Amino acid sequence: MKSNKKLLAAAVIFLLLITPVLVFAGGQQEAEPEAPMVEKEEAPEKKAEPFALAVVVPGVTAGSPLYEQLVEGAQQAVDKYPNASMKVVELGFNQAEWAEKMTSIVATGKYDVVISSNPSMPFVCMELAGQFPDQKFIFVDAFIEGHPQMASFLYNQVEQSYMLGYLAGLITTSDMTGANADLKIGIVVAQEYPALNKMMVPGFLQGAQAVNADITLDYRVVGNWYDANKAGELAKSMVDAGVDVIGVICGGAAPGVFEVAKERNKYVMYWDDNSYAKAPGVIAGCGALHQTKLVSEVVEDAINGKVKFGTGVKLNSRDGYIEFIGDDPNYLDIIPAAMQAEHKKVVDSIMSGSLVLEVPEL
Amino acid sequence: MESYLSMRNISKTFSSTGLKANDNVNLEVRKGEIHALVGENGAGKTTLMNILYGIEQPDTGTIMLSGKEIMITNPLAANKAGIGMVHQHFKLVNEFTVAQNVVLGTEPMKGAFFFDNRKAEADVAAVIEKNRFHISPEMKISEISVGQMQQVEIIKMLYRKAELLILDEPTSVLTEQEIQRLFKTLRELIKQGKTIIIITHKLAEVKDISDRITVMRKGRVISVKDTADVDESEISRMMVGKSVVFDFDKGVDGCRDAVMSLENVTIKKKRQGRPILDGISFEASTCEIIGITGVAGNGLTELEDVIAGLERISSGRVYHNDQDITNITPKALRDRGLAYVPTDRLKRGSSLETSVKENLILTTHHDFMNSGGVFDEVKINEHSKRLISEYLIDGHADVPIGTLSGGNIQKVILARELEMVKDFVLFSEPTWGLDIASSEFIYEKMLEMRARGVAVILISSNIDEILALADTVIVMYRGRIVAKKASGPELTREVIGEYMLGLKDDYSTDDDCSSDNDHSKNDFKGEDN
Amino acid sequence: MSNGEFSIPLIHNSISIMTPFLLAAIGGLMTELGGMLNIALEGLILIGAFFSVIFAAATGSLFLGILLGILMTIFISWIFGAITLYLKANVFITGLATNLLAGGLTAVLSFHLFGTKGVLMFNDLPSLPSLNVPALHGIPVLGDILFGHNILVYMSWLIVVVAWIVIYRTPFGFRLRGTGSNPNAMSALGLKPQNYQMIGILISGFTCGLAGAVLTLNLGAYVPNISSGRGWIALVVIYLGGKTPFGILGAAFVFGLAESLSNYAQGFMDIPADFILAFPYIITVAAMVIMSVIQTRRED
Amino acid sequence: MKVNRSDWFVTASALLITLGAAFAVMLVMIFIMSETPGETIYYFFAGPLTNKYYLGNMFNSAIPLILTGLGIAFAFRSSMFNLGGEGQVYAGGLAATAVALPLPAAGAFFGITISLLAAVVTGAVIAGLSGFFKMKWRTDELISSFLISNALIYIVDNFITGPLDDPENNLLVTSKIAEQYWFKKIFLPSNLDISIFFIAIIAVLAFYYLFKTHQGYEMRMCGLNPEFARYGGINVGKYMILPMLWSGAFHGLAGAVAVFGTSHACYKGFSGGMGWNGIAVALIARNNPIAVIPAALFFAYLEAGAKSAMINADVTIEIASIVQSVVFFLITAQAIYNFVKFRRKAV
Repeated sequence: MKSNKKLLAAAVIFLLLITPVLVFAGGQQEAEPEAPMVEKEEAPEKKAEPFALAVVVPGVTAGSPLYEQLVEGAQQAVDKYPNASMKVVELGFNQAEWAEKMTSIVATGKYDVVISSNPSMPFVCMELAGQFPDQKFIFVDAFIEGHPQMASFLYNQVEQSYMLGYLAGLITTSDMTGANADLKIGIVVAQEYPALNKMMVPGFLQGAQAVNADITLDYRVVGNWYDANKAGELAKSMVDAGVDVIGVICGGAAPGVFEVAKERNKYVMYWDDNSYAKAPGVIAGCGALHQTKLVSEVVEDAINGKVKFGTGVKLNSRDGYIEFIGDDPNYLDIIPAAMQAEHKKVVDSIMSGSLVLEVPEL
Repeated sequence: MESYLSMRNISKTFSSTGLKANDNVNLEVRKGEIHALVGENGAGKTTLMNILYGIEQPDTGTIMLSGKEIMITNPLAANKAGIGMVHQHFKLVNEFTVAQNVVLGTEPMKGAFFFDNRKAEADVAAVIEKNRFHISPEMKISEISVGQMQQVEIIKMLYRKAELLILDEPTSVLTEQEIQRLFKTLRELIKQGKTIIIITHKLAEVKDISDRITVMRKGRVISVKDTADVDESEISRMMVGKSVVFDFDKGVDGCRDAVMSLENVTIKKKRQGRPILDGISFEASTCEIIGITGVAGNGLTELEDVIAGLERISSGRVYHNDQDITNITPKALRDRGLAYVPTDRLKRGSSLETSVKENLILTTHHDFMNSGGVFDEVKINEHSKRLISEYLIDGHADVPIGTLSGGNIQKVILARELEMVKDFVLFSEPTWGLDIASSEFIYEKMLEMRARGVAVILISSNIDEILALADTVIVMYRGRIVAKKASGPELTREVIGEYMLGLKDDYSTDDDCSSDNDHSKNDFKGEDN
Repeated sequence: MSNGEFSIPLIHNSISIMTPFLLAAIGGLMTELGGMLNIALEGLILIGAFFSVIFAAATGSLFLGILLGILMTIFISWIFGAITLYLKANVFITGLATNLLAGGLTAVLSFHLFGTKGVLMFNDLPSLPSLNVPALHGIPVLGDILFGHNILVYMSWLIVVVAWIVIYRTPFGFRLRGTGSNPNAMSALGLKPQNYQMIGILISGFTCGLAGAVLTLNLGAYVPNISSGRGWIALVVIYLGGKTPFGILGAAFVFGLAESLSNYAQGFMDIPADFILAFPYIITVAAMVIMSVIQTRRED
Repeated sequence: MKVNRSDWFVTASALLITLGAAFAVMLVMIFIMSETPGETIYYFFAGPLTNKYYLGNMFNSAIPLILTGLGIAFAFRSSMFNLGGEGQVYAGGLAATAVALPLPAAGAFFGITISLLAAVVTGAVIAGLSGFFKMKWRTDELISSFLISNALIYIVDNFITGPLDDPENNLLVTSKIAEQYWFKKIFLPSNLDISIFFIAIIAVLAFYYLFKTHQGYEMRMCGLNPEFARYGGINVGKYMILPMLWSGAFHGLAGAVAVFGTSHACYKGFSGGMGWNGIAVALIARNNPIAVIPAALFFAYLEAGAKSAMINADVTIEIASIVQSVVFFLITAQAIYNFVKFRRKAV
């Protein structure tokens, strides 16, 4: 019992100590509301208005091509303007903390514009935008229309997935060395999320079935973004089940699939980034989103005050931000010329707008 | 005569408690003698021996062995110098065999890497043979009796070629017969040229076995004598300052109503041929102390657990005041008023990290609630204060009970249990390892209970205790009652001893008897050769 | 579709899945026998995974990579052991601390050495050699199951055997068990229980380093958090295996089989993937409860 | 009393040594990693206290930690190990959300009460199951609670992204609960809500329950020495289940409070770390319910400092885990206490 009294006393003293801090902090805040800590170093030699950009990565940059490009694109734009500066903040994988962390960033009041990339970000920031009516947001890979503080740009992921799916369909029906008689393709995903379920997986299957309507999709979930060995084991079981082309949308876990595909002489389809070099001879098709370009342009517009907030733009492949990488030597090596030509036809029809693939309601 | 071992000016103060355990102690031991180190609990005997064995380091003082000063920094160094110690509490690994326990730390090797179990068993068998122990090296510790465990501890030291053997309270857990066996072994060892120091506070044993005596009190040496020159009461006077003899009145006649009765209580376990308890029947009645004794491993522990409601029985009945209480929960039994002082006072009888105060309310904590359902601290404090003074407990109510001495822990248990006595109380090995003064205190309380009309059950392997206190004596052997006798002059320790060893049996057919006696791994086989 | 033809690859794959569990569990067993619950396995695996692959990439040699990775893991386990044993800290908390340290240290180092906290790909790394004995491969079923794994798989089996020998046939194992069972018996003989516990912890560093190496050298890549809870499962495996090396081998196989089964099940079972992902844990807890039911029954 | 005060001193000094060591490691790391070490240190240590928003959020993030810490303290006090905190928090959050969602128009009091009740019961049943297995068949509760929790995480995931998913947004989250259920914010603009007062009261009540009631006494006795408890007539089996029920209840409540107070919807994986950190909080607090409050605040402070440093300066969040690891390594080190004690004696 003694020790508890002791600890009770400790607790009380701790709370007493913390109270003045609390009161003090509150008082200070009231005295100068919303007083941010001004960046002292930014002060000298400024001709133009200083522009501060927060690049918010909802997750972890490394390992995610889109986030890497987000940071890179923003950096390219900011580098062009000496009055512009940027800060990258990662929100981590716990979505429940995103709103709070986002608020912390906005609450500093340091940033003219916050840019982020994820279909969910408009929703995360909605409430926050109300609290900070002067804060401007730009979202790429997301869609929101009509909010005066927000501008958004959505990729037509159905198109990219369709291109990859069509190639997968061609491969599985071909007599390439790794292809088998089963009309089965596969996809390994890290976790399920709306853009995946509504655009990417259906687009992939649709593309494949455009080659042969009997093709089926073997769809498997790793459960997280990092267990590469588990992804590899899943890939093994898929190959055993007759799959010869595997799409991977599983972030850090992808190397597991590459390794198995290499061992078993199967093919991998990769989204969002030219990644043939990550597993030469294994990645047979790569889509790419030109997020670097998009972000760089948008940020430049933002610095020059030219972004139209309140709009939502849907970007199709003919806008030049979505592409199938069909000129990589790895691709040219793996895929027979005839098949390349056949695939190119479909890609071209999408690029030209003759094959229209609608973005569903997200 | 030249000293073999001499410890000079040894002082030791424990930093944690500030207690001066040894104060300028000198000890001289001659080669080939059995030297008894006697004194009450807390006199500093064990500390002195721990220093000799390298478990503790003295603050000052020197140790000379065969005329050379030696530094003993740890038990390994002690072993190397030829000193071995058998602790009061055995330090054995239950999962290991006898041989494995003996060789632990100095294992015989097969090649450079492998432990040679066969050689270990052979080597240990040789030691056993040479010293005429009766134990099998391949048996597991969990399968052998307490007496045998002690043999293992001794074998351990002999295997390490100990020339000087320290035995700390070796007889406290042994039966009369086992003690005699032990003494025989010790004399045998002396014949082989070994030297023995034996720590004890049982005066009869001191007289019986030792050549010389060093008496310690409160960390100092009081006296060194040849055993032949002193008698028991003199030693006792030196130890405690007064002479102690146990001689109690027996119970009053009449007033014998059965309080608790057992009928044919039997415990059978799967995969064990023989029942652990086999048809136990007796009654504990008011105004009576019923003493139950036996060699460890013959069912005393299980019987204790059954009476306390901690072990379920396979068949038979238990009644309390004519109500069937067979296999009721310990809680229900407590609610009926069972008071119980257990054998294992450290593990079962107390919660060492808990304060004395909280230990004192274990069985009665429901009575210390105020109207709001919260503990009434004032009431609890008064309660513990009263018991501490009433039971002469040397310790503060708020300190963890584990910081108290063994005797005081037992008094706390006694205070708690006797506070709630209604009509029966169970004592199991109540004075195990306690000094004379504490034991006497407990005996007085026990007699007080009997005088109050309480039925007292005393389970004890200490025959002296049984003879001094019990009105009826029950002897257990291999899970069965082999004798039930009223106390009287004809009931001597020798008689009880014969029953304890299964040499006599009042309750069995001849068949049973013969099958009992040819048990191959019997500890006492070939006892008298 | 779910019939005979799957069973061979299914079992083959459960063997590769079980290897990291098995290795970590054997190391954990050594601390467990010394009387300590080793929560740190998870972090140690991560350390082993990170360092073995970056050392392998730096030296260009798988062998050196494994060796240095293991040394690094042993070093971290030494910190864990030293603080626990010599500063007498709570082993559970220091275990958690080791896991935190592993996560932090690998991320910080990765960022400093490679400029990223993300996936590190080392495409030039040779893959782990696998063992193929054509003559024995011909044995029906068994040959298909037992051969064609990478050498670390066979090494893990060897380690099980060695662990058995060490535990039951050497003085060290003998004293280690003594320590876990009754440290007082050890100190009474002048043997320091901490020393044996420390060696147990260092051995767990060794095997966890190897377990980590299996995870990354398999892929030629490091992914943050690649241990993915395997250290915790290893802990379960120790208990499930009754704290004996061969018991652990069996338990690890059961878990590997459950995991493998769930991987295959995703292909043909029409229930949400989440439920299938939960499957190995449900199977294991069910196995555990059933085992304890049987044991209680037997004891009564 | 004299003895007491010196113990006090020893505890405080040992704590200071530990924190000092962590601080030193922190400084070294910042000097290695940061290009603007001064700024980083300022934001790490002062950051959480200089701004109302950070300060409030720091207190807010301590709320679930206090609850999980209490849950673990209850279990540990009874020598039961609950390693399933993560899953229990998660399932509790889900249960509360699942009850609140179909009741968009109920009164705030009624809705909140039954939602929290659902969370508490869910958590309690999950943890209680491990206690039950232990009592009935001696199944190791440490392992079983961990495994059950791991399985549950996937199952809860499925509910969040499946049946309860909000089709309106692109997050892995359920729909928002009705606005009248949201706990009142008391320290705007931060997320700190009114529940912190209730949680503090709960901690005090927990203390009273554990140390002043007979059930608490029996629970502690079972934890300290089960044989002693059984001997004393305490139903030990009951205290294998009861503390687990409490433990699970606290965890479930933690999940519900996190949802109703902060996120207002059940996010996939929102409980990440709450269970584990609860163990650390409880052990730092030496399983004392009241000490759990400062321990949780300390923990929240470390996290908030790291967040603040990450957002305002140039270090990565992992620096926090390294500093935390140093604190964990040393916080229970007996040798440090003995060292201080010894030095004190020598003086």
